[in-house]
Amino acid sequence: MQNPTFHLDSVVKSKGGLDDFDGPLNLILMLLSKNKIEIRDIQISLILDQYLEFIRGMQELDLEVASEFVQMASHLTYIKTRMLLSGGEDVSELEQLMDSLEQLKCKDAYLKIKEVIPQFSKATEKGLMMFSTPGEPQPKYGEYNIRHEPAELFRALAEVLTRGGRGAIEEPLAPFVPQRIVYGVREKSREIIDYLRGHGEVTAGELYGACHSRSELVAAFVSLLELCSGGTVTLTAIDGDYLVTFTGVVADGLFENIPE
Amino acid sequence: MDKQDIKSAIEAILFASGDPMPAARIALVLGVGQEAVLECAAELAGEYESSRRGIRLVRIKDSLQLCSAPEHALSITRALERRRPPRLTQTALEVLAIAAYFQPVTRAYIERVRGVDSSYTVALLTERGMLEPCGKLDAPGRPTLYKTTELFLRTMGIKDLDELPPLPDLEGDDGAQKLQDAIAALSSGGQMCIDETEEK
Amino acid sequence: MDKQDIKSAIEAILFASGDPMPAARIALVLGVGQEAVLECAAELAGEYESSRRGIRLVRIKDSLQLCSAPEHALSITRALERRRPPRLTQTALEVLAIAAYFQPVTRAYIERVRGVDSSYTVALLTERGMLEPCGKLDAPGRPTLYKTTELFLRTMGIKDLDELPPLPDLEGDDGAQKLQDAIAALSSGGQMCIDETEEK
Repeated sequence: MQNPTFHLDSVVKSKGGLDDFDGPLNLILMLLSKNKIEIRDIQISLILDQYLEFIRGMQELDLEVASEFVQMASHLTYIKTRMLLSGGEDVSELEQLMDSLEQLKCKDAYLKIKEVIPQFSKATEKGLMMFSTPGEPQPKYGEYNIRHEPAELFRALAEVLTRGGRGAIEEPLAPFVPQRIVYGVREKSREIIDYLRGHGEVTAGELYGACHSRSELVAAFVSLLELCSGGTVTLTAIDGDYLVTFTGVVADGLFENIPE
Repeated sequence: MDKQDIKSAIEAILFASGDPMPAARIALVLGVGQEAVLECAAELAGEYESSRRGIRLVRIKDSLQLCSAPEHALSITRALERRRPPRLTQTALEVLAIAAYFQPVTRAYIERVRGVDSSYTVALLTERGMLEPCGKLDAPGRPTLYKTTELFLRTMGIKDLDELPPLPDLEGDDGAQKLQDAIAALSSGGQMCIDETEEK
Repeated sequence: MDKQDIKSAIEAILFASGDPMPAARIALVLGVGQEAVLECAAELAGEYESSRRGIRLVRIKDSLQLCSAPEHALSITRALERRRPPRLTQTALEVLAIAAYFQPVTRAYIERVRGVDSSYTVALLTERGMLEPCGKLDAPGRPTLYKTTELFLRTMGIKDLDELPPLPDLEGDDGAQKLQDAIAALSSGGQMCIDETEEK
């Protein structure tokens, strides 16, 4: 009794027949394993009272039965004491016991789960046959509901004007009517040739810099390529730019061959 | 397969699909004629309407599609609304200002005035219901024309475009200065709030 | 708003949403009480069944969702050229059941109960939307905790976890009482065996 030994292995192994017990300790382990009581919740005082009572009345009892109870009570007291005193260190035996209990609980849970699987199977069979609808596409945002002042529109326009945007400054919103804005390559090619007739040469950088919009820029670039391939201009690399020189040759049907 | 079965199946298939589904395909799957499918679909569509159901069955050429009843559009929007739209950015205000004063405008026109690509912002403002297409410009490429919407007017606290303060003459080099003066004048006129503008 | 209006709006909103929608949200949008929404939804669900419609209305917790009627599953998969949703394997059902009854659970717990590696199945069920991560266990390694989803409830045909079939109690009586009895039996010097204690 002074040095109780807890035969963990035999306890765990002996769980083969759940409906029979080798002794009170087994019963308690079984109950613990059934998740019915937690080892931490066992009221040691209750067991201890009865334990002491047993010790007192030992002579009158069937010693074999009494000793089983004494063993059980002392083990529980031992376990509980270790738990209360250990503070976490060196509780390997206890951990082992808890682990075994945990395993028993898991095994028991698994048996129960297995029992309901047929019901799950049947229920989900129908559920899997039900489809949802993708739903109707909805705008990502709700309606805009922030108030703005008209002055904010003016500020925005002032920002456009003062930003130094070439299109805004050099051509200050003059044509306030929609106009043909998409630049054609033929049109741009004519412009370039007209300019070169007057000036003889220009750098590609200057040509691009004079463009006011993205589409004009694209038109200028494509025009240069077309004019170059048609032999109307030559390109010479200078200082990271290209010098565009007019050759004076404007082939017949040049413009017709340029795609719009 | 009786009529009710076919109707029920059509409903289920269109429901799960969401997208339009050719009647011929439904007919094939159900093992009935396409005419039978179209006839049942028409009956179903009638039932939806007459029983004031929340869904409608529409026929687009020989395809069928379920959609929600238009009278519930507002409830649907509210129920599914996820986020409040973020405040208009500087870029968005620039595009809106140009559109508001010079409409109808093409995207290219906006870009020309702003000097930078504005396609994303135009698309975004269209999606948010601030701009709307209003025809095509009779020019090569037939670019789309845009104008501001009712929502834009509400956002500005006005009922009509006429109520926007007149834009100063921006011709010449002092355009920006004139705008600044106009802004100062607007600001000195007190806080702009819904009540004040509505009194005008 | 009369009942028919509410039903019609519920149908429209649920159709447009596709996903489950909290009844409270519908109630808010329609300006009626949540109870009225749930009541109308229940009536609507009954009408779908009794009129042999192609759609069903299911309640999952306090959310509502429209689904296709199960009897049309084959037609739908054919029409949409979708694969038939694979039946849940024995393994998948076990993992789901463990998660359902003991959630939130870690993968390690599932494996411990089942006694075999279950990482693939957990990942698969997560991908299929039957399980979802719901935080981390405050333990070394901070393993992910999983719980079952609304889709799981819908698939099981129940609206809440407490409608799951009860887990059998393999012993069938109160363990704490049994312990008391055992001690009492010991005190009176009786034999310890389960038959005896149960007779008491």
